[in-house]
Amino acid sequence: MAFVLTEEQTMLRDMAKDFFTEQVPVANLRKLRDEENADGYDKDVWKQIVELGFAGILIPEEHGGTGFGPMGLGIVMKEAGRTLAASPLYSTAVLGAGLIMAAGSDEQKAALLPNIAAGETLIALALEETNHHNPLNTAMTAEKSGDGFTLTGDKKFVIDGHIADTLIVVARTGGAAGDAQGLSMFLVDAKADGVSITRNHMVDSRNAASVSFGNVQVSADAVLGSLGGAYAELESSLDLARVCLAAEMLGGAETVFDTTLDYLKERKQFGVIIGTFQALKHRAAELFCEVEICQSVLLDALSALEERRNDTPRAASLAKARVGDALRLITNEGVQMHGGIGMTDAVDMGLFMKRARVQAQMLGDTNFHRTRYADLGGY
Amino acid sequence: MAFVLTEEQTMLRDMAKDFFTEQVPVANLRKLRDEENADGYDKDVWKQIVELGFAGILIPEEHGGTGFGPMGLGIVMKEAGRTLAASPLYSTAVLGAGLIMAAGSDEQKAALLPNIAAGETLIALALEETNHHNPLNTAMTAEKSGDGFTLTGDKKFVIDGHIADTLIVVARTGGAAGDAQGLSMFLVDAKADGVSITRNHMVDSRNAASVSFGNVQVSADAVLGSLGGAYAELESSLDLARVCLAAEMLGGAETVFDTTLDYLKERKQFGVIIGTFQALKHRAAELFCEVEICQSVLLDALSALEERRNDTPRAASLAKARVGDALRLITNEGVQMHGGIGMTDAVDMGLFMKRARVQAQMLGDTNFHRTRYADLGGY
Amino acid sequence: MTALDSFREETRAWLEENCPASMRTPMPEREMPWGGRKASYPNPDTKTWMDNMASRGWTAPTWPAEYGGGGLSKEENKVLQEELGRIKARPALTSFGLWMLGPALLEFASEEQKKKYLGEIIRGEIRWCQGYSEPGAGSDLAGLQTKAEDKGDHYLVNGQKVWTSYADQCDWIFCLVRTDTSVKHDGISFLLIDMDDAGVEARPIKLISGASPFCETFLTDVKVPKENLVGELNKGWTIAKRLLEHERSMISGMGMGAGAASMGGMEAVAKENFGADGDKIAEPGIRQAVAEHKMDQQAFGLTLKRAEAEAKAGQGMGAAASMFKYYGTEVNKRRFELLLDLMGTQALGWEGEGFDKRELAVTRSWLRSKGNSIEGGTSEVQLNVIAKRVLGLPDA
Amino acid sequence: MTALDSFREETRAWLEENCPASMRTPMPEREMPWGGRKASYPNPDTKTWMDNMASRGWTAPTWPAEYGGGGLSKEENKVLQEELGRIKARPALTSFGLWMLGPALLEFASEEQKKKYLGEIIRGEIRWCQGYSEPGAGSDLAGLQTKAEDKGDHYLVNGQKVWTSYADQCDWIFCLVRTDTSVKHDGISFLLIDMDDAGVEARPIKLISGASPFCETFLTDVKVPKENLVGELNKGWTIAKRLLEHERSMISGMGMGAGAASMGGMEAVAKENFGADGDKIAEPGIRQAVAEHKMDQQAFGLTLKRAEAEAKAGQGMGAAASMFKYYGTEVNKRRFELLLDLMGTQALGWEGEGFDKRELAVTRSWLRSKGNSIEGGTSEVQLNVIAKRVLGLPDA
Repeated sequence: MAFVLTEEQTMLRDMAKDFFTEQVPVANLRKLRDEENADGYDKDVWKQIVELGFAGILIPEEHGGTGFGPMGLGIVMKEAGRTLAASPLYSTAVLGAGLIMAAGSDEQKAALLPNIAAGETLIALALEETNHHNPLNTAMTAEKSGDGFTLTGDKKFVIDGHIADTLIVVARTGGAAGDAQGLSMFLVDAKADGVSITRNHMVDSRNAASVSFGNVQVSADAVLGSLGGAYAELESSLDLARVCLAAEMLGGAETVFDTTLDYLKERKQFGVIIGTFQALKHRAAELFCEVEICQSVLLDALSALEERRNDTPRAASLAKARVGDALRLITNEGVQMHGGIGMTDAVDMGLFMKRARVQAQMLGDTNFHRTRYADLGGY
Repeated sequence: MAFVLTEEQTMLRDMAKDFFTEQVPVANLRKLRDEENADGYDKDVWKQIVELGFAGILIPEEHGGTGFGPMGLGIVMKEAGRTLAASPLYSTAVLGAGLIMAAGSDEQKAALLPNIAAGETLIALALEETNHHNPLNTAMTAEKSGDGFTLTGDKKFVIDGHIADTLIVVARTGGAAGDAQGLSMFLVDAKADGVSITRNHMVDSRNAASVSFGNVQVSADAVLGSLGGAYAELESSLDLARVCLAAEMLGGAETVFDTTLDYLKERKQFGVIIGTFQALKHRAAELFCEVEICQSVLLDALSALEERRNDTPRAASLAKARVGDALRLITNEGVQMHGGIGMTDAVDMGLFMKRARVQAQMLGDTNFHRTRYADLGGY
Repeated sequence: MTALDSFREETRAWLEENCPASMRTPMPEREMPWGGRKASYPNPDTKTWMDNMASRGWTAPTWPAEYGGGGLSKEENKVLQEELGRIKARPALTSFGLWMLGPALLEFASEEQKKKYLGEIIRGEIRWCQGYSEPGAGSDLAGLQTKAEDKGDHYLVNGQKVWTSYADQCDWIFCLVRTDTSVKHDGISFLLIDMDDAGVEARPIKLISGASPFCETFLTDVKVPKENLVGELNKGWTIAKRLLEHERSMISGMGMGAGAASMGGMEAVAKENFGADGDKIAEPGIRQAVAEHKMDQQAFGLTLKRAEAEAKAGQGMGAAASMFKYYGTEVNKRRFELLLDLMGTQALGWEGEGFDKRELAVTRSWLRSKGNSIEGGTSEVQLNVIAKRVLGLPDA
Repeated sequence: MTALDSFREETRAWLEENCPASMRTPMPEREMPWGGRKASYPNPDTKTWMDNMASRGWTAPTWPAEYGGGGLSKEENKVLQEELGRIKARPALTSFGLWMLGPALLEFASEEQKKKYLGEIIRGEIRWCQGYSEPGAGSDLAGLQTKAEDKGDHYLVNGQKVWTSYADQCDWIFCLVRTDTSVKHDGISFLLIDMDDAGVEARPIKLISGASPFCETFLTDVKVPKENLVGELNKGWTIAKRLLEHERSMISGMGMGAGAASMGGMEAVAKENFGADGDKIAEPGIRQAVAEHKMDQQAFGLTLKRAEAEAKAGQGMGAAASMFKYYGTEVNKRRFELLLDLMGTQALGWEGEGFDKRELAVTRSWLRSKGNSIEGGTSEVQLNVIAKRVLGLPDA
C-alpha cells in the first residue's frame, strides 16, 4: 500500500497544485458563473490542462497518454478540488477514459483514447435516471434493430452532457430495473438524430444535463463492452471515478479547513482573536482529525485501484462515504465559523458547500456507499 | 396536555424528592451491593414506600390505592431514578399493577390490587426470552391441559423475579414467534411446582432473574386478560411502563447532570476552575438542552397516558428513545468530565452509567423504539 | 350580550366590508405589505387593506389610540385576531417598525417622538430597518464602532452597518451608535436616521442563496438632529437588549416544518424517492434517518409548547430564548440536510429547466437555513449565554 | 554466511534449548511476567524463561551490555524478535522498568544510577511503578504538589500520588516531586523511591469495572537519599515529557479490535442477536450502525498504517500521537457502546450465572474503555495539543 507519495507523484502533485492555484483559482468558477458562460468551463484552461498531460493521465503512452495511473489521476483531481476548478477532467479523463479502457475494444481504444488525451473529444456518461445514483435501476432500453440498436429513454444528471462530443449511454438490452444482467453500454454521437440535450443549472454552477433519447439509431460497433453484461465493467470504472471524486472532495475539504483556520487566527470578537476560544479550538482540532483520517482512506483506495486489489470496491465505498461525511461536516463548520460573512456570496465558503452537496450525490451518497460497504463485507 | 404540574402533583413530587433524597440515597444501593443483600432491596425502605402510598399510586381507592394515575407514578419514578433507589416499585407498582388493571378480571383485581397497594404481594413480569426486548418473539408455550394449562419454557431478564410472589407469564397458546395473535398471560405462583428461579447479577447491582418453567400446571382462572389475544393489553401496559422507565431514566440524567455541573464549578486544573473552559461550557449547555427537551417529551408521554390519547404508543416510544439517547450521552459525559475520579467506584458516575445501560435494554432500546416510532407513523 | 360579544359582531361586519376578497387568499411573497415610501403594490388591494386597517389603528391593535393605535384590550385583540383568522385575512402590514421599533419607542421614547413616529409606522408610511451589526462586530454587538459626535445641534455620524434587512428598500434606520469611546456598553446610544439624508448609502449583500435581503449601510458625515436620540445618551444598550430578546425568539421559530411541508412531508418525500415497502420507506437507512429527525422535531415542538404553558403558569424555563434559538436552528439545519439527502439531485438545482418551483425553493431554503444559527446571536453565543446565565458557570 | 546469519543460527539454537515449552503457548493474564520482589509464579517456567533471557541481557536486547543489556544492534534485535516470533515465545519480562524508566535512565541518569538500577530491571528483580498524577492535578500534571525538601543528606518527601499502576505490587516508584514552589514546570524533580521505606503506603483504587489496577500512594515524611535524584535538580519535567509521549502512543493502540474480536466479530454478534436475512444483518438500523462503525475503525487503522509508512519515509504527521490518542480512544469507546447495543442484556452481567466468560469480559472492557479517553492525557488535552501545536491556534 502506497501511503507515501513517490518522488514522481510528489512532483506531479506540486505541478498540479501550482497550476490550479495560479491558473484556475476559485475566481475562475465565479467568472464562468457570473458571465453565464455557455460551456460552463474555460476552453483556455482546458487547453492548458491537456498540455500538462492531465487529460491523458490514465491513458497509456501508446495511445498518447502519460500512463500515470489512478494514483496520479487522484492526485490531480484533489488539487482541482482545492480550487473548484471547472473542466471536463472528471467526465472525460476519469469516466470517459476509464470506461473505454476498461470496456473498449482495441478499435475503440485506438479511435478514442488519443483524442481524449489530446483534449479533442469530450465524453459524458449518461447513466442516472432517478434522483439517486443506482446503476441497477437503469430502465432505458436499447432494442435490437437490424444490425444495430434503437435507444429510447431519458437520462439526467449527465455531467458535462451539453458539451460532450460522445455520450456513453447505459441502457438495457435485457432484464428489468434492478437486474445486473442485461445492462449494455453504447457510444453515441451527441449530435445524433433523436438525441436532445438540455443543460441544467445546478447549485454548484457546474455542468449537468438532461438527455433524452427518442429512437436513436446506433450501429453494432457502438456497443462498448459486453452486450448485456456491462455491469461489471461499468462498476469497476465507477469505482475509479468514485475514488477520484473522493479525491476532488478531499481537496475541497482541505481548502475549506485551511481557509477557516486562517480566519480563526485573524478574526477578532469581544476584543480577542476568535481562535483563542476553546470551543472553536476543539472543533477545529476535530476537523483536523477528520481531514487526516480521510487522507488515509483516500490513499488506500487509490492504492487499491493502482494495485488492482480485490477489495477495491469496498475501499472505494469507504472513501466516498467517509470523505462525504467529513466534507459535509467541514463545509457546514466552515460557514458557521465564518459567521455572517460565511453566508455571503463574496467569500468562497458557500461555493464549496454547494459543490460538496452535488459531489455527495454523484455516483452514490453516504447512505448508498455505507449499504454497499456492508453488502461487500458480507453482513 | 399537562406540561405544568398541578398543585397536587407538585406536592407529590416534593414529597417523593424529600423521601428518596433523605431515606434512599445512592448509598442505599451501594450498601445492598456491598453487603450482597440477598433480596436486592431494602425491606424497610419498601415499607416506607408503601406507607407513602407509592405502591398503590396507579390503583383506584376502591382497591386500596391512591389513584394518582400515570402522571403521579411518573413523578415518583423520576425521583426514585435520581437516587438509583432499588425497590420493587417498577416491577410491582408499575408493571404488576398496570397489567392487572389493564387486563385483570374483577375477581383478579379484587384479589391482587389491595395486596399490591399494601406492599404485601410482589409481582414480576416474565416476558423476555432473547437478548433484546420484543414481545412478538415470545416462543414459550402454554398448552391446554384439562381445565387449565401447562407452561413450558425459559424466561430471562425478569426484573425482581427472585423476590416476586406472583409471576405474570407471557406465553403462547397459539401462533408462532413473530405473531401478535396467540399470546396469553398467566398469573403463576412463584413457588409453584416446576418453576425454577435463578437470580442474575447485573452490572447495575439491581434485580433480574432467569426463570424456567418445566411443565408448570395452572388452572383456567390463572389466565390474565384475553386468551390468545393478550397482545393489546400487554402492549398498553408496557407503554405505561416504558414511560415510567423513561421518567426514572430522566431522573438519573438529572442527577448526573447536576453533579457534573457542580464538579465543573469546583474542580481546578491549570490553576483555574474547569468550568471556565469554553469547550466544557458548550458541552454542558448542550447537555442542559438535552435534559430540557427530554422533560417535554416525558411530560407529553405521561399526559398521553393520563388522557388515554390515541397517540400514546408513539409518545411512549419517543420518550423511551429520546431519553435513552440523552441518558447515554449524559452518563458518558459525566464520567469524562469527572476525569480520573469518574472512573472510580467511589463516585456515583459509574453507578448511574451502569444503570443507564440496563434501563436502555429494558422494554426496548433506542433502535427498537425508533423503528416502532416509524412503524406507528406509517412510514 | 357582553361588550366583547358586540365588539365581535361589529368587527366581523367591518371586516366583511373592508377586507377585499383578494386579501383573503394565500399571500405570495411579492405581495408582502411592507409599506414605506418606496413601496409598490402589484396588487392594489394590498394598499386598500392596509389603509382600511390603519384607519382604525388595527395594524397595531394594542397600541394606545392617542398615537394612532387601535387601543384594544388584550381580550378585544384576541377577538380581532380570531375574526381575522376566520376569514383567512392576510396581515395588513408587515413591518420591523411594528414588530421591533414601535414597542421600543413606546417604552423608551419621548412624547414628541411617539407622536411623530408611531403614527407613521401604524399607517405604513415609513419602512424601518435595523442598524445594529457592524463588519468588525458580529457576535460582539457591543463592540460597535460607528461614531456619533456631538456637534451642538446635531450628531455627526460616521461608520458602517451590516446585515441591515432590506435597507435599500427602507426609509429610516434605527441605529446603535457610539457616543462614548471610553467605555463599551455604556457608550452606546440609540439614534433614528432618515435614509434620505446626505451620506447614507445602502448596498445589497448577495448571499449564498442568491437572495439579497440584507445590505451594508454606509454612514458618511451624516448630520442627525439631536431630537432623533431615543432615550438617554449612552443608554442605548438597554434598548438594544430588549429588542434582541424579541429577535431571538422570532428566529428560533423560523422555518419550523417548512421545506418538507411544501413537499408533502418528509415521509412522503422519502417514499417518493426510495419507494415504499408496504407502508414503510423502502430504504432502511433513510427510514432510520427520517424517524430520528422526526423525533427531534417533535421533541422540540413539545418543548416550545411546554415553554408556552410554563409562561402562562408564571413559571420560566430560564434563558429559554437562548435554548430555543440554539436547538431550533440546529434542528432546522439538520432538517434541510436530510431533505437534500432524500431528494437527491432534485434538491440541487439553481434555476431553469429540470426542477420545479418547490424543488428550487428547497435548495434556496437549505442555503438560507445556514444563516439561522448565525443571525440574532450565533449558536456559540447562545451556548455561552446558557452556560453563564442558566448554569452559572464562571467566566475565565 | 554473514555475521547476521550466524547470529540467527546461534539464537535459534539457544532459544530452542532455553525457552520452555509452556512459554510458547498463549499467555493467560495471571502468568504475566511482571517480576519484582513480590512476584509469584503460578507457572514456574515463567521464572526460568525470565532468568534465561536475563542471563543474556535479552530482556532488554538493545541496552548496552555494560549495564547487563543484550548490547544488540538494531539488525540483531530484529533477528531476535523474528526468532522469538517464530516459536511464538511469550515475553520473558513485562515491566514499566523496561518500557518507561529504563530508557529515561539511559538518557538522563548518572553512571552509578545506571549501574545500579538497569541491571535490576533487566533481571526482573525490581518492579517499578510511576508516580506522576496527583489528586489535585489530573490533566495539569505539572501542577503537582508532592514536596521534596532538601534536608542536607536526603530529601524529605510528603504528598500523595494517584493512578500509580499496581503500586501495591511494586517495589520502587519513580516520582515527580516539587523541589521549588516558586515556579511551575521548572520546580519539578525526578526521584526514585524504595516503597519499602517508612512512610510509603499504597492503597488500591476500586474502579467502576470492579478491577483495581491503580493505587493511591501516600508519601509521609519519606526520607529519600539524595543520590536517588535523576538528572538535575528542578529539571524533572524534561524527563517526564519524554516518558509521556511514550505513554500516549501506548494507550491509543490499546484495545483496537478487542472485545468484538473475542465474540467473533461485530457482524457475527449482530447476526447472532438479530438474525440474518441472507448474508445480511436482519435488523436494518443495527446493520447501518455496524457498517458505520466498521468504516470508522478501518479508517483509523489505515491512518495508523499511514503514520508508520510516513515515519519510515522520514515524514511526520505532526502531533500524530495526540491525534491517535484522541481518535483511537473515542473510536474504541464507540465500539464498546455498539457492542452493548448488539448484545443486549447479555452484555449487562456482572458475575455469576447467566453470562459466559466472554460476555462478562465485554462488560468489564466496556467500563474499562471509558478510562481510555482520560488516562495519559484526556481527549480534551489532546484536542488542546492539536489546536496549539499542529494548528497553531493562539492561546487566550
